[in-house]
Amino acid sequence: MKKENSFLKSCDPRVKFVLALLYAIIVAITYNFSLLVLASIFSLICLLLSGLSFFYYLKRLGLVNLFLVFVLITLPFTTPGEEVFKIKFLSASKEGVSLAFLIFFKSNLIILTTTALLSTSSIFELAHALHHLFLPSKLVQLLFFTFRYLHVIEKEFWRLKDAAVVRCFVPRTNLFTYRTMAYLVGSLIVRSYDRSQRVYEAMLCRSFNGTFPVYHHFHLRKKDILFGIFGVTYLVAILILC
Amino acid sequence: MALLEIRNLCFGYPQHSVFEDFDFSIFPGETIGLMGPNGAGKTTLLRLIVGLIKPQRGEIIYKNRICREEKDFRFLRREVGLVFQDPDDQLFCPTVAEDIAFGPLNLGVPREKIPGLVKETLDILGLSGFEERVTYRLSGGEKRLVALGTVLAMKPKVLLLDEPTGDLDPRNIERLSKILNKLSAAKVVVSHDLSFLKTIAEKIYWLEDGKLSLYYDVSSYDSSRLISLDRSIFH
Amino acid sequence: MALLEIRNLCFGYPQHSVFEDFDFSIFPGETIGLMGPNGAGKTTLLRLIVGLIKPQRGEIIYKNRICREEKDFRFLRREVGLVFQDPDDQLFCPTVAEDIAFGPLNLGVPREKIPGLVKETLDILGLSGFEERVTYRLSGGEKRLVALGTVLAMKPKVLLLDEPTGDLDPRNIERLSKILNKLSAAKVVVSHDLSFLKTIAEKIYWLEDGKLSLYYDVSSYDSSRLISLDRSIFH
Amino acid sequence: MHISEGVLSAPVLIAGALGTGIGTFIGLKKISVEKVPQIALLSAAFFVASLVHVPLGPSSVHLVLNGLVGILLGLATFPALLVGLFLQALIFQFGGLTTLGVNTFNMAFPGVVVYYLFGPLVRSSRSLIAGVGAFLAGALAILLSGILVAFELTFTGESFKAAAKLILAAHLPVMIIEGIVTVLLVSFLKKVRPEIFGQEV
Repeated sequence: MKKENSFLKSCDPRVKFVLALLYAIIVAITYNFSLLVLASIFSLICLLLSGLSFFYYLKRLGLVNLFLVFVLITLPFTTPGEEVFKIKFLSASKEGVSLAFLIFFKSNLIILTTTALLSTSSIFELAHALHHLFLPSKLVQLLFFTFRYLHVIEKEFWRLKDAAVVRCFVPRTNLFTYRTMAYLVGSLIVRSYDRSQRVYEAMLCRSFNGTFPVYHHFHLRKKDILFGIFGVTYLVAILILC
Repeated sequence: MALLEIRNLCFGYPQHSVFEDFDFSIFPGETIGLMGPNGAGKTTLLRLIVGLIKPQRGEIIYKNRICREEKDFRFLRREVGLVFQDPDDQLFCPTVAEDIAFGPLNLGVPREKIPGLVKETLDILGLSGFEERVTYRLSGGEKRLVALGTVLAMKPKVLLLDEPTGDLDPRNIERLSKILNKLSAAKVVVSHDLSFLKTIAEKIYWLEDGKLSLYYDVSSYDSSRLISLDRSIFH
Repeated sequence: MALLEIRNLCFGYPQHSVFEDFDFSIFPGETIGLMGPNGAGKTTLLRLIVGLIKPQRGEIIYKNRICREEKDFRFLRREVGLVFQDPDDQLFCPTVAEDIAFGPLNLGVPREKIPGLVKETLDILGLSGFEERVTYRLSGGEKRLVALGTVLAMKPKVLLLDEPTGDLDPRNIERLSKILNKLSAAKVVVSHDLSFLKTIAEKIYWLEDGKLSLYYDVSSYDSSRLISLDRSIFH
Repeated sequence: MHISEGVLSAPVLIAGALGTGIGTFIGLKKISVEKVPQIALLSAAFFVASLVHVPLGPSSVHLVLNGLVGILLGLATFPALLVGLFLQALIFQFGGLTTLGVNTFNMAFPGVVVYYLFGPLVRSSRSLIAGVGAFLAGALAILLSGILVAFELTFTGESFKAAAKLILAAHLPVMIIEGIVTVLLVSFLKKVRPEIFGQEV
């Protein structure tokens, strides 16, 4: 899925995070079509530098959620303007279609670009980057622990689900199913709660004294700085020009 | 005739294959012990049998019915019960009674028969009166017995047990072995504990590199002798 | 002179008492095995020693210092390390290196010495080169070893291990036993596995009803003989 | 429901980010260092729970449970959900960076509201009162989330009104299911680990 040693994979996650955020903000708030075209050049560069396969991006875009569908199917019919086509008594306006297209374009550009920039780092690296950027350390620790135990808890959930399946459980729309689901989730919550106490005890046993030691440090290299400067300059330039 | 049969089973993960052309059969009422190193695929085998994971190739046949799709395995699971390694994975209901009733309710046992069935199951386990106990707060040994009970209540024809002795102390292991010996169901028991297996199984197999080899046979050997196999781990 | 001593310890839960006037001592370098039925308080004892729970009465004395309050136990925990039963509880950092570095960094080991210390610890465990591995993706056996490593890196004088063999297979148990035998720290090892304990401990005690009794003594008995104790469980 | 990137207008995005920022700031202040693992693990548990699909007729809906998160975590709901949604954005591309503030606010704010409105009821020792409180907490948290989403869309532009109505309507069945599941969950937790309710920050 991921090619080793692409440019973006070896790039400093702090630089990538700042660029991703700046890009997402600029594209999210604009309604200017020419700015989006210029922004897509930036996206294309990121895509090429990421070393991720076309298939990987396709999968990511496939996950575009239900929300966008709601917006896209209603916009052409609710935006007043010149009629382009009609379905029964609903008439779609030219302005509505172009607004729907604009939003679709914006949404996908942001997803592609943030995927290129952020999926080339592990979540732990990104959390480290956030620690070095601006986030309060308690929030970053929260992020670390949540991600670390996400896997443990997810596996726990699948094992519980298997236990129900092995005992011939078949989910249906009835109270028994809802109760079973509630029991499964409840078990998960209780176990997580108890595990959190053991984790804290394990921290105490290793002389935790209230501050989290940081082991890793990032080193900005020349190419990181150059990439950062190029990216920020380009994005600010297109924002000013358009 | 075999009650459950595995034929030409192939299963593997992208990196390595676990089973290649694996065959195995279980006859009514017999008890088979299964040993082998970590990662040899013992748990995987049990999960394949009940269809929690599907093989890449090969057949799992229960009562002459070839099980391929989820609906076939739903039929199989009505009579083939799996007891998980960690009882905490198996028990998710608030009380012991609800946990034991879960399987039978899924099988469509009428609600009015449930209390009697729960009581009967608890009696077999020597846990009479445990109905309203909170499952989560039971001791480790009690949890293991209740986990077994959740499957026993479904009156399985084949019982698959994954490391049932886990962290049990000798007293509880003996108790478990007595309970298992009273059951008429066929059993496949995965365990690292040879002396425990000897108390319940007729045949003990060694699973390694996707191959089964007979390791110990109660019927043809003196019970104090081990088949001498040149195994490096036992130096 | 005892390195760690427990005197007249009393501890219990509202329903039942676990320890009453319990005494125990650990001498430098010795290894003590601890067996007993489920729920006898073996884990509770380890937790009491490091002060995760506080006794109702009695004293825990480490290096002649009576530990009563949290700050006393902080001092004790710098040199008395507990390895938890479930490695997932113990390994809470993203990578192996960070997990092993956590304790030493808290103890104030200078940052530049950390990579060397991590490497040294991994070498002892036979896990050289595991530094950047993500902990949650390790196998069960590797997790157990790394969990041990997180405590070893703090160079403890006393090592407390709770069921370290867990679900390990014979091969990994032997590996663990070799590692433990190389360590100079005093050790208290809770386990159900007598044959494992025999390979590492000089004395094995049986804990039941809040009382310790000598169960097996390597120094005074032939290694193939068990102390004959009239235990109903062994009929 | 997570709002996608590129839909909302700048003022709405900024307001959402500000609201979440303030909520998170207050929430973090209330979390002592020793509570960090607890909040994190509960946050992870709710993340996993939100992947659970519950059948509803021929289709299925996924659990949200922001009412229960609110009841259990109080003001710590903001940081807990912020972290969860951030991870969802990174792992699944649900929501995104610019909408993180708005999406967190839409889920966490109702959580905090039901914490203050129904927390005392849910904590009641009488199971009927606790059950009613749990249902209202679960259902109202979803309704409030839906209203917030609809409001934000309408504020972005008049042409989003139809989408807003559709989305609000989609929240109604979820509301009922969340109410029921929250009742069952609360009764489970009270039976198995009642301490969990005494631990809100």
